[in-house]
Amino acid sequence: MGLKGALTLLTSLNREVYDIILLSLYVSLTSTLIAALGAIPSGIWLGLKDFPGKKIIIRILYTFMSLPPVVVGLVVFLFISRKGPLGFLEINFTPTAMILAQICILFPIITGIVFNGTKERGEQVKLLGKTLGANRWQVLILLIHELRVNIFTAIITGYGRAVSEVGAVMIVGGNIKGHTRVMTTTIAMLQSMGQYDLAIAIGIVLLLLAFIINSILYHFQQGDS
Amino acid sequence: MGLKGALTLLTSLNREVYDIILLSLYVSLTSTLIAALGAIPSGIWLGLKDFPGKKIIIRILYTFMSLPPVVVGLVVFLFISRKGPLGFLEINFTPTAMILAQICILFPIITGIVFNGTKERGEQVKLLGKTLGANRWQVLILLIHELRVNIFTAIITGYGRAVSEVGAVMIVGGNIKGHTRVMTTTIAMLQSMGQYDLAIAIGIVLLLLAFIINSILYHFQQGDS
Amino acid sequence: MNVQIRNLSKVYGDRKVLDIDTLNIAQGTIVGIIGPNGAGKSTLIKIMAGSESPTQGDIFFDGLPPNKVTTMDMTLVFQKPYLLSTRVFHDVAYPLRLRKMKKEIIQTKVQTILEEMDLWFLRNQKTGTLSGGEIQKVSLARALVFQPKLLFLDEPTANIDPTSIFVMEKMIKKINKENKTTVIIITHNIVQAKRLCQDIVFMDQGRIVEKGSRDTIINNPQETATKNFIKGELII
Amino acid sequence: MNVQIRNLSKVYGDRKVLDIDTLNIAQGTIVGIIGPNGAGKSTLIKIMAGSESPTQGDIFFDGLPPNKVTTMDMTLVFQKPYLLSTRVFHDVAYPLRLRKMKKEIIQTKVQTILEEMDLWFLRNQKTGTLSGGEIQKVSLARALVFQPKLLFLDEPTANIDPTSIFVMEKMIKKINKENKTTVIIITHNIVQAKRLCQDIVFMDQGRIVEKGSRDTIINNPQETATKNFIKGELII
Amino acid sequence: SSNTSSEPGDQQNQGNSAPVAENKSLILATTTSTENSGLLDYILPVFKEETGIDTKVVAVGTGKALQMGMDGEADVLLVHAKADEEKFVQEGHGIERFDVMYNDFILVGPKDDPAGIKTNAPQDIIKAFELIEEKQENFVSRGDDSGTHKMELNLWAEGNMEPQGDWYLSAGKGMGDVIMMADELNGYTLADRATYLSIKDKVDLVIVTEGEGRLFNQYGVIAVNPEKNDQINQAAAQVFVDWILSAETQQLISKFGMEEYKQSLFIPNAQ
Ligand SMILES: Nc1ncnc2c1ncn2[C@@H]1O[C@H](COP(=O)(O)OP(=O)(O)OP(=O)(O)O)[C@@H](O)[C@H]1O
Ligand SMILES: Nc1ncnc2c1ncn2[C@@H]1O[C@H](COP(=O)(O)OP(=O)(O)OP(=O)(O)O)[C@@H](O)[C@H]1O
Ligand SMILES: [Mg+2]
Ligand SMILES: [Mg+2]
Repeated sequence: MGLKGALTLLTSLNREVYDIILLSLYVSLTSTLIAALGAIPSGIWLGLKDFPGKKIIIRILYTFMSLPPVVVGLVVFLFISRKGPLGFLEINFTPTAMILAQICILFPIITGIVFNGTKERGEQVKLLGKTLGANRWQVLILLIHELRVNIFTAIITGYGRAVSEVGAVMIVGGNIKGHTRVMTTTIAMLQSMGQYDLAIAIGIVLLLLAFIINSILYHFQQGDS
Repeated sequence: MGLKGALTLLTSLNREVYDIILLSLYVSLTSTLIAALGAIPSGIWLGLKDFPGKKIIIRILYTFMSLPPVVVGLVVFLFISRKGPLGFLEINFTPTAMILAQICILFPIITGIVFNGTKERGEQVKLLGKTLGANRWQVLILLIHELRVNIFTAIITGYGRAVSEVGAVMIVGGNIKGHTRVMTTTIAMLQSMGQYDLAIAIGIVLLLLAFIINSILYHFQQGDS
Repeated sequence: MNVQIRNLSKVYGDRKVLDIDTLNIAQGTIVGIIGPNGAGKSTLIKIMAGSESPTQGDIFFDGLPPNKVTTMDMTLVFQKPYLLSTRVFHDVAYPLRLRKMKKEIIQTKVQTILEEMDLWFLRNQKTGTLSGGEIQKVSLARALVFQPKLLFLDEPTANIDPTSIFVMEKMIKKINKENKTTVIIITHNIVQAKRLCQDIVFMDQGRIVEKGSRDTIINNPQETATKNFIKGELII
Repeated sequence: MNVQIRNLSKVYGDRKVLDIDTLNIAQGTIVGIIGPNGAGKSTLIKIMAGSESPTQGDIFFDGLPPNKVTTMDMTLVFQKPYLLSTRVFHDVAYPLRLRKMKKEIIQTKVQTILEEMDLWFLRNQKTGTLSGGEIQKVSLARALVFQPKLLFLDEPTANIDPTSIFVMEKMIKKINKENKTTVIIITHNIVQAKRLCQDIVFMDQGRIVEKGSRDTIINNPQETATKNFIKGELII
Repeated sequence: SSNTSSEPGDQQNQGNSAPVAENKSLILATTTSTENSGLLDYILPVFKEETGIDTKVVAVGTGKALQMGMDGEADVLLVHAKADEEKFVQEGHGIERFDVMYNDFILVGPKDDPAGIKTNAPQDIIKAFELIEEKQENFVSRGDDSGTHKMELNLWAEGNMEPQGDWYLSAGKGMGDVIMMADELNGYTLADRATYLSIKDKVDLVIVTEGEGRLFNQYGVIAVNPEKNDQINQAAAQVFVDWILSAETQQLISKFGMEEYKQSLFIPNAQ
């Protein structure tokens, strides 16, 4: 039933449905990308460097993997709201705000997973790079290459979180039709309207897209290894 | 401001607040525990075994890491609803239902992370165990011991997801005061009532608890290594 | 335990890295396997020990295919040993714990073997911090501690210093003598093969080129390939 | 490049695993480091190569503390080599790519060295599937390919078969001769040290017990510890 | 059973079977406004004390609440979309519908009232909507099929308008959220008075239109048809219906809000 609903939905060529799907992809991919760009080096760095207070930083990092999206959404909302410190940016209820909130949620998740992968094998890779004459930047590239399976998991986990998350994007985006309505907020709305079939159909579309995205990423991860 | 609010809240000794916190802990810990019990062996097994169709199973697994909680909540709801196939269990709008929904969300996440860790080092560990005379069960224990850093990450990530998740528990639990109201549903409700301070204060309580739980788990993971 | 191999082969892609018609190893002997890098020695020993599956062929232990009882009585020391991420004592105790021995017995056995191999001072060190030679010693100790009936050793002394090599060889000879353990050892150290083994198998490119008693293979090899290989080592 | 060490020490917990007053290595020589397992040889060589930091002490290359230029000109082959998870060709090409060499030059250099070391047939094999000896060969090739001025080798032939050992030694001698590369090699193979090295350092328990020319150390050692150690190996 | 119309007296009798109902709790599906305003917290402890029945409140939109009734997931409904409720009963999903109480909808907007509604249409909601459309001032719609949303759509239709454009924001969210969004976006929105009052001091919005007949907001109670499935707690549902319609409870409802807002948030009007 659900799968058929999903297909009907996709083939209906309904402009609104496509806009929602595209916005979902845009928001979740952009936030995953930006979060990953910051979180991968951070996780690697944490995995390699020793410094006083590292233990406590790690615990805080793990704790932030539990950040409730609703709270993140709320805090971001308060920052960018009219009266908030970043109110002048006027990004409330825009996709930019949704991306911002999701970055906050994904950053600790991706960092945490990469950190753990680096802890196991990173030192060895770094030393090899250095003995062969790699500079800092080249060592980082080498680490990303050698830890790619782990980094891949981190990105997939992050993307999975981004695309399925509803609490934060609902608050900062506002689920405004035609502007900030994404798949998850639509599902939540349909659910609250008792339109279960349609909600599940969109959920299946979301999973189909996740499947495609994962397959593409998986392809990259394989590389020439 | 928020931190002070959180402390005031905790020291207020308000019975209702404590019930909400305890229920949150109960639901998220129970679902993490049950999901982990199934997911850790599954992830290890997937990491070690080769079988036809494995590639596609893995992709589906990764896809299910993106399961939107709202959809999970909805599907579980339909199953356990009075009309549903499991309606006779009469667990709709109970903590049991919330645990059930969260298990569905956590299972692929924990399995996926453990799978990736096993892929890298599991084979070697398994072979060592076997050459020293370990039976299947003992090999599993050995793998869990040797892959404990990875398994720890998986559990922390899973718990982080469980405790911060609101979409599924809201639907199957119903946020019923005194019965199924947990921290995240409270936060969402307070947020929608404009009571931001209180919402953030509960968010901080949630993070403090996550910090404590993570510290305890971390302690176990260290073990004698 | 004796070992018989029939028509064993292993293929990776389009490369046949192992191709053995027949090989019999008698109970209680120490057999050396020598041959150039990539000859398939590790592949062979891993298949015999059940750590890798052959593309084709059969192995029999005391005339029977591998079963629970025989696998409990044999072990393999890998060319790249894997130590558990714990302390030396616990790593060496692991096979005994698997066998549900009493705590006091484990304590005694582990202490005895660690002392015999001059490793007692490392008992509380984390295995991750050991030196290369120490890793090899610990992994041999872990294999010997439960007195297997069949022992596969893949270059077990490659990183061991000359003095310790004698200790290791003494231990191998001892278990062979006292426990009637059949030992199959891969080594690039021809002199070591000469000291330890009754029989030697020379492999090249996945095949057994020549097998025979120590004296035949080392002092009087029949095949040119064997001659050249042995000669290489003995030039000082 | 020459190397000078002053007051070097490394402490783990309450164990001092390295304690060296002074050690000078002359430009263009091949120096062997020998000694029992756990003597601190790998620790010393890793500290010299900048892969580990000393608890205390200084190292100078051509009179200067380590700097960008010198580190680009030296390399270390680890006792446990780490190959990149790619194919053999790419692994060996990696240091050349780091140095931003042209594609054709990389192709030529890598092909040349792989052929010289009889590894060309492995060029497309994934490094994760190599045999123990093949791993050591590839990691030596990767170190030699960019012609460093200072080469640290930690038991580079431990898993190499007798015939290939000569190829490896030939390559080491060649770079030393043609490129004036200073080579510092750890080995448990005294015969190899005798073949390769001009000077030999004998270490035990973190200290340098004796150092001197090959002939002194091998044929006429002054210290009893050295004598016993050398003697062990030479008994056949 | 759609044509079965029970007299209050019958229900009273059925209500006597309450002891059977007590060992199971009662699921009440209602709108967020009754829960978020605090009304249920105010009256339900009394219900529990008097009858011993434990009520589980699931607060959702009216559309969803009716859906839950249709699916037999709730035992009793307390909602506000009279036309839909009557249809619900007519189709046999519920036993009978009773008026319980009412409050009113209000139009709220920014303090400076850019559409000039306060001066030009303080008591004329259709005119107010026309002004908003004309000036293209931001208007946030619930857009979620709730009772409030349905009311809003009726009003646009009544004025022969089809709101669309960048100024008309369909949010698909609850009342509290939508009020907050209107505040943030300097826009107008149609709200129920109870929710607005409970959130008033957190926003800068003021009432611009109120007090006309069309803005009447009637709440009704319906016991779900027990033939839906055998888990429906019909006995307790009847007890609840009878109780909420009783004179004492009606009195209680009228007192709610007096302390905090100096006015009743819901005016009881059960017959
Ligand atoms: N998965 C694989 N794919 C392709 N070739 C493989 C694979 N695994 C092993 N080989 C090749 O099989 C050959 C035999 O390997 P093996 O490890 O048995 O050699 P060996 O005799 O033990 O060598 P060494 O003395 O170096 O340890 C090697 O050339 C190796 O590269
Ligand atoms: N982190 C550590 N903590 C404690 N002891 C350590 C640590 N790292 C190394 N050691 C010890 O330092 C000693 C010297 O190690 P090193 O690897 O330098 O020995 P080596 O001379 O290279 O020995 P081998 O011949 O076995 O390779 C060893 O006994 C080792 O156990
Ligand atoms: Mg081998
Ligand atoms: Mg060493």
